[in-house]
Amino acid sequence: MAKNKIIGRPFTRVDGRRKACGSSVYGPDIKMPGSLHAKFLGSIYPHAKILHIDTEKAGRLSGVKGIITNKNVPEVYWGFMVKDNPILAGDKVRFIGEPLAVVAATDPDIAEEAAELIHVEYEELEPVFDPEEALEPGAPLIHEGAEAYACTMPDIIRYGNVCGHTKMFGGDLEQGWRESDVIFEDRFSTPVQHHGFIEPHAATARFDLNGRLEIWTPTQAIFATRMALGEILGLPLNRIRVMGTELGGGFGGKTDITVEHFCALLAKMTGKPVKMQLTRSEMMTYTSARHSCVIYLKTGVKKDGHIVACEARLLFDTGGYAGHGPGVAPLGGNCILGPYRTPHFKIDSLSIYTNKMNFSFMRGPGGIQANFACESHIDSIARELNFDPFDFRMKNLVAEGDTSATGQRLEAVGIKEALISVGKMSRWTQRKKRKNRGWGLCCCLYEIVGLPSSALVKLNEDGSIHLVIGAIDLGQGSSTVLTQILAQEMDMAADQIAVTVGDTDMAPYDTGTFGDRVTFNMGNAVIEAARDLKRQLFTGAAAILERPVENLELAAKMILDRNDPKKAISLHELAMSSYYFQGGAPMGKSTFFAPFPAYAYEKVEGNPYAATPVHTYACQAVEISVDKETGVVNVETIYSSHDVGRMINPLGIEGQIQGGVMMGLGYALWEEVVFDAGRVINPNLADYKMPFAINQPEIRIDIVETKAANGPYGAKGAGNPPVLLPGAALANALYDAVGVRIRELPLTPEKVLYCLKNTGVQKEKF
Amino acid sequence: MKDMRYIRTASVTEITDSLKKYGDKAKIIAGGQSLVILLKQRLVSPGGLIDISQVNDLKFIKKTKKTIKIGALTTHRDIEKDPLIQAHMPILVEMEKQLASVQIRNMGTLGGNLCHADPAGDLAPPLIVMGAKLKLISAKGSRTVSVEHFFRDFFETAIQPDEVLAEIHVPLLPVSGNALYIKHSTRGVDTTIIGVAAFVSKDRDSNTCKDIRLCVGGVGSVPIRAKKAETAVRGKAVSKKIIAEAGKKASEEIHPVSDLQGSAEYKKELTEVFIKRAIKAAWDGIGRTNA
Amino acid sequence: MIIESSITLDGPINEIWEKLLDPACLKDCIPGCESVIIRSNGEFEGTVKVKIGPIKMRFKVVLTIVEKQPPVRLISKALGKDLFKVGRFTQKNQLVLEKLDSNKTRLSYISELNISGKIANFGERVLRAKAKEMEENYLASLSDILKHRGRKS
Amino acid sequence: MKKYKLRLNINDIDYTLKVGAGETLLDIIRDQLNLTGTKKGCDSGACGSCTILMDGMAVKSCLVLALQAEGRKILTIEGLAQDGVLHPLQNAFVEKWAIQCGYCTPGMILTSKALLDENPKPSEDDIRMYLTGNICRCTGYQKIIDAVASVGQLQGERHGKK
Repeated sequence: MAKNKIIGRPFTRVDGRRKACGSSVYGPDIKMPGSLHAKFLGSIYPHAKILHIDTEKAGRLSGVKGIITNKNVPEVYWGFMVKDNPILAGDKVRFIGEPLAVVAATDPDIAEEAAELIHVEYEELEPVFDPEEALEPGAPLIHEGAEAYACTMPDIIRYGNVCGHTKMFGGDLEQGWRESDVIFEDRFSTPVQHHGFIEPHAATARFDLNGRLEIWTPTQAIFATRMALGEILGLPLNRIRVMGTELGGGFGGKTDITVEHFCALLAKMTGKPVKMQLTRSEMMTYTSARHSCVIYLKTGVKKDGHIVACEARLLFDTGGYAGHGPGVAPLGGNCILGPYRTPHFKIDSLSIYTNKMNFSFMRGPGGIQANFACESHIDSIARELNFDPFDFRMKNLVAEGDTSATGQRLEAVGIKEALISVGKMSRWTQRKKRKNRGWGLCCCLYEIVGLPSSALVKLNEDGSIHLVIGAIDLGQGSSTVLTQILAQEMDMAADQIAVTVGDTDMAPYDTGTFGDRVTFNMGNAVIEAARDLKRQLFTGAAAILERPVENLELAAKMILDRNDPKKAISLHELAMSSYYFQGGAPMGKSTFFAPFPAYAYEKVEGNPYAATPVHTYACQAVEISVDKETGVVNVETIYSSHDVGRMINPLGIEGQIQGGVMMGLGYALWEEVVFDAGRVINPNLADYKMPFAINQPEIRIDIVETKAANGPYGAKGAGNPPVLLPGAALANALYDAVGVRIRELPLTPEKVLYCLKNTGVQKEKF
Repeated sequence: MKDMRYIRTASVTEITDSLKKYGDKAKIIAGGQSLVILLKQRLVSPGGLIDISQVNDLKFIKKTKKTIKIGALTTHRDIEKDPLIQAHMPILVEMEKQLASVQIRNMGTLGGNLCHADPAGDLAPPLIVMGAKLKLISAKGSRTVSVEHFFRDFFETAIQPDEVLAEIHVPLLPVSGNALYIKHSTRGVDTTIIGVAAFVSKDRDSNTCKDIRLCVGGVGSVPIRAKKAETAVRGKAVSKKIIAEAGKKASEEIHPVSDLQGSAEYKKELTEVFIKRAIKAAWDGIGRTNA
Repeated sequence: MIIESSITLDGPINEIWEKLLDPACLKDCIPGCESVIIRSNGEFEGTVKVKIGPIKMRFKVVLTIVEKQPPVRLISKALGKDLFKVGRFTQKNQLVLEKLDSNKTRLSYISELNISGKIANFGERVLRAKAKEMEENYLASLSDILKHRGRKS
Repeated sequence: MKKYKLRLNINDIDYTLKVGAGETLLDIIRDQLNLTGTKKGCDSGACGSCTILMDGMAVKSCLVLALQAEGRKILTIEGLAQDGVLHPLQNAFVEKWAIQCGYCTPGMILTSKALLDENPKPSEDDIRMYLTGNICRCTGYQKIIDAVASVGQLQGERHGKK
């Protein structure tokens, strides 16, 4: 293996120059001559039967070329996990803003005007907005014929308004209660958060002359998009080409189709290219938001500070359709115990229908909600038993060989080093307790998604190397990291490698860019594809150099005999001979599918994410000051330590941590999509408060490298954990500063002031 | 976008003539920072737009013996960076620094801000406590209105369809006086939840408060003068107790509405806190700031 | 958006009840109301002009009586569509009358207002304040009419 | 739709266009002139990804009526690099990973240029205050501040040397 010159080194981004010059082409930038523009009409009621949709008047408006409603689209139900989503609302609408009809016209204004001319007759039904009410017997049933829905994954438990119920247990809970000296109970709740990517959803679709669908869209999963479109349009996959454009921020909100199927259907109907772009308020009412959650925790501990038992119940509000709900619930359940040894536990995590919009994956899905509850709960227990929060956590941390909530063996566990490093960075033991200032601590355990990724490494005729993959770089820098890995394997400079991303016609299959999975899975795929290519080159070179294959080595674009370096052939010459004499065009290819680790099958039900290739860990300390007159929380400094397995590119890792911490900070202090009777009342970036540059505190970062055995050069994933931590870290710091325990995010000044005035009593709902 | 006429004007008389000609079928556009959003979202669809942004005679900052006269088309950034304003009215400079963003301040004009009349606007309270007046011009002539009485209701002012806001006259602060503006918003530079402007002047010999004017933005359909709070301080020796009394009075005389920004009780709390802070900071700052 | 309030009105309970359902009185009391007629099926139909700064709206409102127990309880539902397509609202009202004495009646009022369309994006804080202001004006003009009934007729 | 004549200069090229009264500068830059480097993120003056320079001033082009740019000199991101050579800010953003998804980058770089033209050696707080109108959801801002500050130092030295 060549001397490591590339892994762990800061490399400039392969896509940096074009993005800095504004020449990258994003979804909204796609322009097609003669293209129509589509706008949709959303429901005005949260829960209602549709008696009649009259598009006659709209159809007559000049410039309108096509209108689709449930009547003239395929009777197909689709969905990421539960196929409960009609293409357009048919018998019933289930949230305000749910698309009923889509109009394609020569320009967006005409399409919008036409959409307003569509007359819809509703028969209002009783809505339900609170997930806990939706569980009550007799609550309005949002999906009547739910049993008939098909599922894309086995073992998804569904009943009534529940579209995903994950059950896990360990040890014997009753025995746990008996062994506990003290038992604590808490209830936590977290808000709906908007993804906040600056690029709006925008897709352009057209059918070419022999009836093949081409679609340009900023999607995180080109093959999942192609699969969904195939189902909806009834087309074989080879008749669909999905081209992932440059992506302006995804964070999990662009894994599903949102407008792609409307464009495709209208393009088919009108025979013209159709572009559909959502406005900011449409995005914030129809799609791209995180599940809100209510969490009940009951934990038994011994006086000496050891956790004995925990019973957790997580209720995720997944809105009108299952969407990613049945995936978010298990991810939350998997980490509700945090990185703490808990001999006896029982976890129920539910994804519940309500009459709100279709919530989707968002960075750290399930984990950010669970971690706020778990770490606030643990912190208040530590203080009740008057332990220092640092020591209480250290006493209960998991280590290599312990098992996760699903009974999977934990490996490459870096949480202890992370906690120690945060303690050192923040000088936790010497921290001074000053007036109205406080310190908060928070740890987390999370997982990455496995599933297959494949890579294709081509040697061109001149010996240059070309990596072709389906994994979109949504900004996290995967194209750069994968180029570095390939450069290391081929012992080349990274800038001599070209990488092409995101075209289903050219790239081999890839599951998609979400769940911190690209560096891990695609990284391994790139390594194996490179080695496959090298095997082909060595056999070719062995024939030419007449040397045994085992002696050959690739260095500085030359294949040479280890024992007799003068005997060598350049990649260039080898390529020429392979292409034009014999051997054929060398292509390294591989599909990496992380083996599904063993877990306690008998103790886990309804959990599609029961095992993960490897767990990731992180820890954070934060110092804050509180203005006791206004309740405003000011974040002074954040100390964050992350076990990323191995750092491939330090600048990329820092970027993920800083970006994740700021998104977590917004979630902790300001961000909430507010509903009033099912209607989003702050669907714009003035009333929905995302952090500005002036709100960024000093963030000190440390990296723990535990070198995961199955990771590419030991790398794990780094995108999700940073988001999980600030919520609880700030809530714990707030308690430390002014003795106020708030169990509901965001920690708005009004809540802080109310609790200060009423000595820590938390008003139910503000 | 609905069909609209576009009338470019280059002088004040051209403005007033166009206003007379089109009446309320056309709307004035200066910086456009509030109006363009309403146009795009089709909340407003006027027959025509009268663009006054190129009328250079309304872009000036002049100092006379007793007042500073500001042309209505002066932008927020002009105010922020103008030496005259920095020397004589630091309250306006500090207020501008926290207003929207640099880009919006580059285009947004003072006249546009006042005519948009957002009750949580940052410009009105400082002008009100400094007793500023506005000069309105129409084809028939011109009149002056005090800024305080210029605001009638949510986004509604006393301006008539045929009038344009031309000048803002701000009296210079007395040597023994001081004024400042502080605001509370979620992210620091953000939509204002509560904005409090305070002007205080000291009676040198008796070391008591000669005059005081307080104005609260964001707690009503217009910026509100906290008159009861003023009477609690005027003529008295400014002490911690007096200031606390004024804070309490101010929070009692306002009737805010609960909304996304906060509940009515919270806004009352904030008003009390910010009135106290504003009076104290203004009082302590007397004699220190202005030249 | 829930708006609740109550007010004491001069006049006997039966007369107040009549006033609540009298189109002419509705027209005078609802701010910006231009016309109110009773349709054949007992529904009330009217047009109401609402102005928020530069934004003008003219709502065609259909008010249906859901339940009535004269003279104590009235539940109604209103649906308003704006002719300029700027906004739309649905409103569920519950009015309860309580006899204080032969000449004084207490009216308590709970209304669940839901505004949608482009105006809803304009700014939630403005809509709440404007709705509250219109509701206060309605009650104020209703009590004025009743107070001056003797003199004005 | 009633159209009006509009003469303006964008990236040192003069244009004469036909524009409706209600069209914004952002729409004509993107749709008529196909300069898609200037981005539309919220279309309501909140995100700043549509920021361009008009006569050297940073403005949000989604809030500027096209006709109000009559006779003005506009700089968009496409006009910053001079015949293949990147502007120091562009280089700094690339070198220091101040770019992730890149959608806010054009607006961020142009606003930073306006800042450095006004205040060649800004402090970290000056940079944060100046960039408050530009929202970035990916980077958490730190590397953007570092990139702008590093160009500030560079210019500082060059000013110093002159």
